[in-house]
Amino acid sequence: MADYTTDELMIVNAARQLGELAASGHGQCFVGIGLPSTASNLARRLYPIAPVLIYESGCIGSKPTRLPLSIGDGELAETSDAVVSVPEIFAYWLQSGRIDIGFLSGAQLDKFANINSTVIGTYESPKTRLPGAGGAPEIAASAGAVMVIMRQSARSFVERCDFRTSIGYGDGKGDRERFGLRGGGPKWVITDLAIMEPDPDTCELVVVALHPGVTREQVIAATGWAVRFAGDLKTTAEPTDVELHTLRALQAA
Amino acid sequence: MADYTTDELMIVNAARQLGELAASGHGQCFVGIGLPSTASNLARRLYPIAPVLIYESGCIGSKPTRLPLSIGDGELAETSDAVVSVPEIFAYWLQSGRIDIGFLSGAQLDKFANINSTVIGTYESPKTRLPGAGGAPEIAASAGAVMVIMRQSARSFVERCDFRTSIGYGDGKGDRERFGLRGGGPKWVITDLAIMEPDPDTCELVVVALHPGVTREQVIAATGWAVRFAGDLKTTAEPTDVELHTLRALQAA
Amino acid sequence: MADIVSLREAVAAHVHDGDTLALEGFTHLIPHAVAHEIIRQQRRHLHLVRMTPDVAYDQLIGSGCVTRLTFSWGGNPGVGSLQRFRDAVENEWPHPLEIEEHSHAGMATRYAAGAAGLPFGILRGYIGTDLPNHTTTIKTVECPFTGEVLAAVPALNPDVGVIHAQRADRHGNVQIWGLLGVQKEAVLASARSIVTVEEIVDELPPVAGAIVLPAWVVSAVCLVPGGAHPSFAMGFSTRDNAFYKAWDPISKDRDAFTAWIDKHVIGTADFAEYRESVGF
Amino acid sequence: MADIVSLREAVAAHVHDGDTLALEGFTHLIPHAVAHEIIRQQRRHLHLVRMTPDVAYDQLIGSGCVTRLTFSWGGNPGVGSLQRFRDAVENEWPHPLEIEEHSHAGMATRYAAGAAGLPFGILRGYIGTDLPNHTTTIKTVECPFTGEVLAAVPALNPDVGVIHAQRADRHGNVQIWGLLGVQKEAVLASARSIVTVEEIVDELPPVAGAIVLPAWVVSAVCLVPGGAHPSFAMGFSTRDNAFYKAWDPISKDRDAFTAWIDKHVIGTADFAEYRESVGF
Repeated sequence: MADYTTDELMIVNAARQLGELAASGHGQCFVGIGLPSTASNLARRLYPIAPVLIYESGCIGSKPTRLPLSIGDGELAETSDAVVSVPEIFAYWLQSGRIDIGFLSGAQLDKFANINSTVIGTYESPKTRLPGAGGAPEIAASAGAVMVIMRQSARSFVERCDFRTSIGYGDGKGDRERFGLRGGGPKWVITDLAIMEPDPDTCELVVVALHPGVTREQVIAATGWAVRFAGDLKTTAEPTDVELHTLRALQAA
Repeated sequence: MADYTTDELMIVNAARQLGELAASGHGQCFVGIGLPSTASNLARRLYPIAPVLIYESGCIGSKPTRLPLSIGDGELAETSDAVVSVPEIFAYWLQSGRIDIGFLSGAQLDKFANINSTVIGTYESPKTRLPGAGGAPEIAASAGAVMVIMRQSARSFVERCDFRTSIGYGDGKGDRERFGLRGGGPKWVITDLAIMEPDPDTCELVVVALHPGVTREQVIAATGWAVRFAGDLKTTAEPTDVELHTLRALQAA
Repeated sequence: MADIVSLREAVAAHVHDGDTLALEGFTHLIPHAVAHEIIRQQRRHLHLVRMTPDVAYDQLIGSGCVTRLTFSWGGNPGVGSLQRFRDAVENEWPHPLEIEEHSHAGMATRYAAGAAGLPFGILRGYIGTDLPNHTTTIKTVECPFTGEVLAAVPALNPDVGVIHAQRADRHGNVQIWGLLGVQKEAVLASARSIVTVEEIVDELPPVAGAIVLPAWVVSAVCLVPGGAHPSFAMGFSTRDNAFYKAWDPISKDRDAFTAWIDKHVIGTADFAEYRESVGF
Repeated sequence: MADIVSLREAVAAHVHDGDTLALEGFTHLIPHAVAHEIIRQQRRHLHLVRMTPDVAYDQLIGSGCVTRLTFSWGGNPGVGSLQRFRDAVENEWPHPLEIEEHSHAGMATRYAAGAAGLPFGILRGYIGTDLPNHTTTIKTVECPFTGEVLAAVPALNPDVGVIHAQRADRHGNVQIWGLLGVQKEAVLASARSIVTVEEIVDELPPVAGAIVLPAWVVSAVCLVPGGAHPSFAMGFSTRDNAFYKAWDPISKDRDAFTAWIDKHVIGTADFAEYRESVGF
């Protein structure tokens, strides 16, 4: 079995989840740039029933031959089934509830899977000014389900986000319903250490699987809240040679 | 001077008015099918600075080589500068106030230039069910100015429309402002007998010009309200050979 | 994901008695073949929605398939009245027709809201007209920033959206060009959709002015060459203006209409036979 | 009707101190050349609007042209932070920057409302986020039919809309294809507009996926080949990803930034000279 990095573990596990969703007929994926785009494009190459990649730049059914640096690379438009305007992609395609999976990342994630991509510190005098919301708030609100992919650390996985840019489960169970949100919210948080899922009773994120060689202590140390572990805690499967070769070829292209 | 019909007089005079508007830089014309389309296409052929023809089917800058039978003839799309969706033509192009002239016709017109294209008789049990509103209500509301072209008779030019499909001046001066309408309303009503314009003080339509050979008595007999005539009542110029030949060639094509 | 099936199968599977249907097409690409198949399969109590109900809807109404019509302009474009529509409204033949009447701008706004998953849409419309006195689906909303009062109309979300398009590929991706009308909105606003096409190809070649509806928003794709007749498909056919003119005398007379439907629609197995019987 | 003029003339005529400007482009077709000319002509107190402020806006902000920014995502796409934007927000350098922050969906809705002549637009957005606590231009409106509460945002109507496009014809009709972003809306929502193009031709040839903005909705058309660099124009250039990466260290340091602007923008007479000086 080849060596691999924790980033590769994270990306491969996200791609596997996308593959399962596509196979079950829920493969319309609204893809953020960066890690989500890398994992989505890996899934497109790995699985016969591939996810349909939709980018906020208006690209529907993109099949890029190489990883786009930005959500607006020409490659995306040239390889799409359809290209629509930005107002249309948000109104007719995302808001309408046609998207199965919203695939997001962020700078901070809290225990109810709310995401911060706006500021570290206070809004008025931020310690770090981040790029901001982009498409995330409405992806988090309207997608059938949300998958989050983020590198895990005590600084980024926090008790409560400094700023709530995109809603997960708000302050806990029932908030999404209270807000009248149509999307299902975050179902999977995939990190470089583990996979978390919301507790069905509280919507708090709990660790359901550790990556090979990762200990509970590592995860506890890399989580800013008193993180809990599922009773039947699993270990994710080692990345296969095919998964790793495909990912590396994709990133090298 | 060639013989001509009263319809030709009506169409030629409407085309002249459009030509003047286009020459003064206000030539964006939202065109209804039938008489408005015929007069607009005539103006496009007669004047060096031609009106820009916009059809509700989404055609912007159409230059049909022959008269379209419907607002959706292929000819219109094939000869347009741009073709947009129907939601877009109404929202981005008409409602936004980009149209200089809304060019309408109808089954009934009343003395305040309100138009009926919905029903003759009552709405619940109509004597005659007409096609309905189409694009007219919002053309009448949003166009910078409205030109109406209609054959005149005591049955069609009435004191008050059986149904108000498109607003002219409502019940008189001040109503458009009260309704917050952005368009300027009907400025010219061109018939087979005469040209009417709203009285600046009352907004009631008054006859400002008679076509050659038409008497006041004919107009009075063909108007369902006590129609008034301008102090300086004019007579429209005879159609020229060029106007008539161009119109006939257009209708023969 | 779109199934590529016969039109008979598509209508049998997706169109049910009592459904709300939008067969859209703005003069161009009107799905006549689907209207005929609905008449053949004798669907009843349909609520038809369309901006510009024309000959296809005249045939559905006269055939007794329709109990309700939501529309903004009902006529025979360039010819005049829609005789079966008028007979239904004026004389309740073959039975009463309930109507919900809007303007084009209002209907376009309603489709766009439906496609966008919004409960309503706003426009500068209807003000000063008599339409709001007779149509209950026209209300107002106040701008929370300027205080301006605007017209509000509810989203349209039909059970089935039906369109005719030039092409599909073997996956069911649909390509449409020329006058686009509200076809994209009608499909995206509907729970199910049927698309008839002129041809099915391996790959959709790029076409200027074309849009593509991905297969995953279409329920059924049916190969029906000429399926828009007497309307047209840019690049494949031209509008049969003579047919629209000929329809006026046929539709003016109840017996002539019924005879025409019996012979050319009920009396034919499918659209191919219809083409032979009317000879185009 | 569009005047075909030099970029210098267009900016001098249409961009004034204190104007609200939208230089739009969604990664593709970003009007960098116009941003540079605005820096050269030293416009001040501008209110910049854009969904995705990136390097061009970083340069305008760092050059002291901007007092207010309305946006939804401010970063260097695929690279990271926008350093001059951060320095302005975090440290008020070169002076304070007032920000009005939305989501992409909200900004797109605002442009569409502006293009449509509506005072506001509605969307399913912002709910449950902290944005409405800090942005006063996010309110709610109730659906008059269902009672649902939706987010409402005011229309965007800039003084000047600025875009880069592939082509114009000699009348000033503009043709754009590839990723279209919100460019059409930005032009239609603005009181005036400047369009830079890769080429000016006698006739616009049909192009799949292309839209045309008629000359009568455009104020000025300027021939500026490569005018989107480091962004790109599909069919004419590719995205200069290396430049975006190189911008990060340059923009991190105030002196390095100022030196770069002095040399390549202030120190060049026009975009052609800029191209030589940066060598692309």
